[in-house]
Amino acid sequence: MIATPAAEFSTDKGATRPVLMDLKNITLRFGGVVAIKDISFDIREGEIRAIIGPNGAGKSSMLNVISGFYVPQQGEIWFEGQKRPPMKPYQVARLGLARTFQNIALFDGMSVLDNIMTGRLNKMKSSLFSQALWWGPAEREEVENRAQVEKIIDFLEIQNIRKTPVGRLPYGLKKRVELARALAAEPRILLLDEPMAGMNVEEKEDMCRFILDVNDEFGTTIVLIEHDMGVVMDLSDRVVVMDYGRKIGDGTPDEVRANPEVISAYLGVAHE
Amino acid sequence: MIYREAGDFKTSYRDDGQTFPIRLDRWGYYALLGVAFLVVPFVIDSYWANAVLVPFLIYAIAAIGLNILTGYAGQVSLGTGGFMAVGAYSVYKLMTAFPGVPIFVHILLAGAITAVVGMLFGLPSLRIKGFYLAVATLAAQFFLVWLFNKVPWFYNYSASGQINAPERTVFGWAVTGPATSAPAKYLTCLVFAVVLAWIARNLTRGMVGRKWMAIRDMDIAAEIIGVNPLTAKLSAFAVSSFFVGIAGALLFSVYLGAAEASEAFGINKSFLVLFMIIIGGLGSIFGSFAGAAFLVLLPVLLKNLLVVRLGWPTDLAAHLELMIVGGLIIFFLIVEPHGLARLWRLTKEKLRLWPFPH
Amino acid sequence: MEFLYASEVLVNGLMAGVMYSLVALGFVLIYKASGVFNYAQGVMALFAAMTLVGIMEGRVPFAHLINAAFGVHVDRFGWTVPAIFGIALTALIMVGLAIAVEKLVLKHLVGQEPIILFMATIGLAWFLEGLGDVMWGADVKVLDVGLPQGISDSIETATNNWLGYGFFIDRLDIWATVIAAALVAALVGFSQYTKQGRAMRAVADDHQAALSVGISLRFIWIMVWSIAGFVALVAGIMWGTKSGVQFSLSLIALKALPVLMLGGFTSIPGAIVGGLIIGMGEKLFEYFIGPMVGGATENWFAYVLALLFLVFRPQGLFGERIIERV
Amino acid sequence: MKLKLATVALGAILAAAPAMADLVVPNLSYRTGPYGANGTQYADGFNDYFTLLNERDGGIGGEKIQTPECETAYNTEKGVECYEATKGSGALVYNPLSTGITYQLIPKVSADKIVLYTPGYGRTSAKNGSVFEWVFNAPANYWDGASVAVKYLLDQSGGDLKGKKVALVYHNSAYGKEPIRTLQDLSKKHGFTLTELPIDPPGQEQKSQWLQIRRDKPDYVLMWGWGVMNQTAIQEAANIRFPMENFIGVWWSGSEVDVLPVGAAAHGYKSLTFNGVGTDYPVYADMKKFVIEPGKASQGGQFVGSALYSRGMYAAVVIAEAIKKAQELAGTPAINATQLRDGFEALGITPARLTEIGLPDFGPEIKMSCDNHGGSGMARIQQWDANAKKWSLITEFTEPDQEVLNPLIAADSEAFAKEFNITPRC
Repeated sequence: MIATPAAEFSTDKGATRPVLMDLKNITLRFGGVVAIKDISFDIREGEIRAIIGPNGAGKSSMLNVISGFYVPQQGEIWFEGQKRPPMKPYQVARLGLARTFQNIALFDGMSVLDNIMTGRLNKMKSSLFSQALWWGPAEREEVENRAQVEKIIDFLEIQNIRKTPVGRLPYGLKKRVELARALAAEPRILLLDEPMAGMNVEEKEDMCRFILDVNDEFGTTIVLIEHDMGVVMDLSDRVVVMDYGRKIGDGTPDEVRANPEVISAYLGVAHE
Repeated sequence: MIYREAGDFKTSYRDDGQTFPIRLDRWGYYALLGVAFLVVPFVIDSYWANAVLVPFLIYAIAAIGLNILTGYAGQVSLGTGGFMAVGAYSVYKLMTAFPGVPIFVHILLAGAITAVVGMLFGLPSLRIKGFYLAVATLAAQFFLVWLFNKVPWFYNYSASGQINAPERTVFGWAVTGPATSAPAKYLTCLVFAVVLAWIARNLTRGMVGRKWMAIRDMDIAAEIIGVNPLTAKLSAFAVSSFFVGIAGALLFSVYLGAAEASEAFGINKSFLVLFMIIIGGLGSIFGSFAGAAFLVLLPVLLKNLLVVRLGWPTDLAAHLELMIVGGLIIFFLIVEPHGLARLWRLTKEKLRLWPFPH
Repeated sequence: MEFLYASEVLVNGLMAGVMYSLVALGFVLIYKASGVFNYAQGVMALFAAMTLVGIMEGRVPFAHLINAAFGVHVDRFGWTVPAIFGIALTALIMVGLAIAVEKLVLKHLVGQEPIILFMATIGLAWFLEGLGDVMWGADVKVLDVGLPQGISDSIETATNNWLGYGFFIDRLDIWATVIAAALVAALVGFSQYTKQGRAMRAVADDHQAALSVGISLRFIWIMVWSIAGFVALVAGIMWGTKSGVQFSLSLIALKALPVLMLGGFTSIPGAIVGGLIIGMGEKLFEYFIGPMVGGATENWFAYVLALLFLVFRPQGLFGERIIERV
Repeated sequence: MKLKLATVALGAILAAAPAMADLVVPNLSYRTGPYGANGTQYADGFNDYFTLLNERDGGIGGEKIQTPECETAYNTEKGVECYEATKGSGALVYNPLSTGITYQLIPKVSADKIVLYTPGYGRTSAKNGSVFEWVFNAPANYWDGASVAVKYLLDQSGGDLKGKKVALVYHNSAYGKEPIRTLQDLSKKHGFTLTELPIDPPGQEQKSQWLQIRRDKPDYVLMWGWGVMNQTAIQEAANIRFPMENFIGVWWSGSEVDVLPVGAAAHGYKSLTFNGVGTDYPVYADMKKFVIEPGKASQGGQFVGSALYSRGMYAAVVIAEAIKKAQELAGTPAINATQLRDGFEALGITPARLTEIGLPDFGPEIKMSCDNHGGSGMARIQQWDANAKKWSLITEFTEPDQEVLNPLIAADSEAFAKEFNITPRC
């Protein structure tokens, strides 16, 4: 499946920019179950890349492979032109990958501010000792990073809940805080696992706006999984379609929409 | 009316991050420190020091230590007694081997040694979680106590295996040994408690603390966003054991003056400190102090009330004391599972709105 | 000959393991059905044994308190109760205790974190310990329900004829094994073939689902705590016969914890097999390695064994495999 | 205002007991915890004897004796708290019945100048009064006990222990480890082999140790146990049919609570003792008349005459005699702790004096001095009769082997003196 130059303005992003991450022949098995079967696709600098597919297609597993939580049995992951060796998830995070989770994974016992600050953990280098004594570097770092986090808080319009414990927030806001935490890491690639699941129309619109703004303003590469076809088609530059662990389509939204295999998969399966 | 934050504006992130953001709290805190350092030492007698204040301060240190591990990093430990024993025996070996070195250095070193041992026993936490880990830490408890009981080197080959703290001085004042005055004991412990509480506060409001809490709240998510579970958990074990080790060193050298591993650092000690943080409040430094105060004072109080005031037989009083303390623990857990610290905060929140609650 | 000694230690270790399993069983029952890690199980055994002795000897409950409060001298009623009635009466009291625990403690802690519930049971342990002492006094009580103790002559003679060395096996241990087996069989039968038993298993599997089909959680809790109380009574009788009914009996809980780690908190077969492995392992270790390192290794060896085991198999012997997901 | 009131009230409840006018002998007892069953009987005996003196003689030299009781639960921290709570009331002497608490209190009493009397327990080398000015442990200490036990074994095996095997089953604590060094020296001297079998407290599990004994078949087993460990050991010994008459416990392993749970199988078990047992002493007539019948006995007097009750009473007897002596020396009945120390150092309890107070042959002769705080160290053997359910004394008081013990005591106390910069005072 080869991407053809298309009329849409967004497509040139996908076609012409350099490849940031290249996934080659990924296969992932759980015992006897094959979750991902020999899938390859690439992610280009600055694009919004969507992965879609019916329930159980292996989308989340794919995201988990990218973020290092699952180690595929076969296949290679190339990042910035280098083959990524097997890594622990936290090492992957250090490379500049940040993500949100399908079932919100915020730290319930901490405030919104602290949650977002955790996103910056790889930016803060002061030693345990200097933190213990709250000496020069530790305090300076804290204040500097706090300033960065405040920018994100302003950007996502969550100033008034800064000091609220996350556990008390409504669902929509939690999703937003999770996005803030991922953004705080200033990631090279931002992975969003169903960022709009369970939201009402207004919240979805807000979230779409944030995603586009992030992409525009910070130039962050975004990979997202989403069920809502309409949203995906509006939002993304290129789309990977998965079904039963296989890739059945890859290209611009228009190409994918025209792909007969995709149509049959989506018509054949009841989707939400 | 007076106690409120309105009008108390913060103009920098530094101010916003401080420990007591409300002015009145800050004043209260300084006043408390002033009384503790400048008034109490002049009025304290040996009963108040030995039966109430010194144990309170030492247990507060241990409770902060355990709270870092359990309350902040979410790793339940029942090995506190064993780690206190490491602190105690380390300080004993150091004191007797290097008599010329100041005792404060020895106590800090004892904490450092305990930190290393704590990290060692923290390693299984990478694989074992929850109650399994809690029970696994009992291995540390029993093994360490056995070791100190069994290897004569640890107690300098004394006939009975008891260790005795020799006299050491700071600026000419004895702080260990039999000649130690009540104010000296109290001040030594107070200095350690205040400094360590301040360090704990710094750690828990900074990035280390956030990593610990992230591991506690959701360890997998924490790892995916970049927390290295190995360093986070082991640093929690190390810092926690450092505190607990210092508490053990103080318990032996300053407070008791003599100790025996199986008796002074048994499993009961582990449970006692765990109770303190539960009653005081998990993940709260104030709670560690409150819990220690509660469990040190309550038995003394009940004993004095039942035996001295009411004249009941001591054994009956002791049994009733068990019932009352046990009952109170359950009562507290039912009324406020998040401990005295939460109760205190709720009170303050009410106070903030008083007298116009709406 | 060395081999025969070792086998003798091994057999005795297995028997000791049965005694540990008896205590561990109570833990597993409660943990499975209510997710509560019941630290008070050991004290429940002590309390049950104290109550049994108190009833059998016709002691006046709270005699000490009454004497102190009213300045009188009461001690005994002056009658004795046969063991069988004593046991039945004590079992009833343990049911009462289960109801009280549910009404006064558990009911108010529904939905709390496991650690909070665990702490509550430690509070309960202290309370029960104090209550037991206030009710029946803290003296060492002799418990005699007619279980034999001491070396079994028939086994000694038989093994002597057969192997040339007479094995030592304590008759109390044999009885403990028989009773434990009967107890487990009864428990299995109960949970497989009765309505209440099935409800109990349903609750253990899935609280929500069980609630939705109309099973009363509170009833199940009372039932499970009653059964655990009965198991505690059996353990209390065994241990009390062995070394008298007194404070230290409550510490047998500490013997059961490594068994639980090894066997998994939710598995009844795990409690049995774990107990056997721990009993056997610690006795063999003390027998062979103990003299080299100065002895008294039994307290920690069980824990270290369980710890090492868990590092390689974090869910225990029979625990359900832990699958991590996000 | 409320807060202030509460603080004052709290302070009042927390504050230590007020000073008392009478002679104060605090009773740091333990009636709860793992050793509560043993501690209760001892404390009762201790209390009752002073009650008897108060009721019958109006105290000692006209001064009433107060015995404020404080529960330690055999726990060192509670022990310290009890000490601090009671010492302000003018306490003369402490008797905590715990080796752990004793070690805790030795430095403290030396600083506070209060007498510590630890009959048959505590720090053995405190016998050297030249170093341990404030501590007394007459009539016998653990090393005396070990030596007397070995002497008895020598006696039993016709004066020769060569090639014999002796096993020591001990409480794995400071207390249990005390006799090891002495027994090792004695084993060299007499040529027997010594096997040490530690048992972790509380000690309900001793199967592997006793299987070891069953395999090794030692000729004698000695025991340094306390609490539940005692009865479990006796039970296990009975289980493997170890001959009870070859099983000898220290005096703390020789009370009714240790043997009664084992029943008939405990018949013949022996233990050391340094005091009489039972109620066949004239003093019990007075005890009945002045203490038990008027209902003044401690805890209802249910343990009168038991081994531990008698030992508690014996401790009270020695203290009372020392107080009397101190009063003579000081010329005033209202003595202080320093005068009591002088009383202890000048104390001599002769058999005649014991008979005079209604306890003929109840304890060994005691003669103390400035450098001897431990008396003669004599002890005897008692044996349990399971049918009659009572102990009977089967030997006379025997002297320990001072030749072996004295160097040990000198070495240990010198080490202590060096560690704490104490110059021997006599």
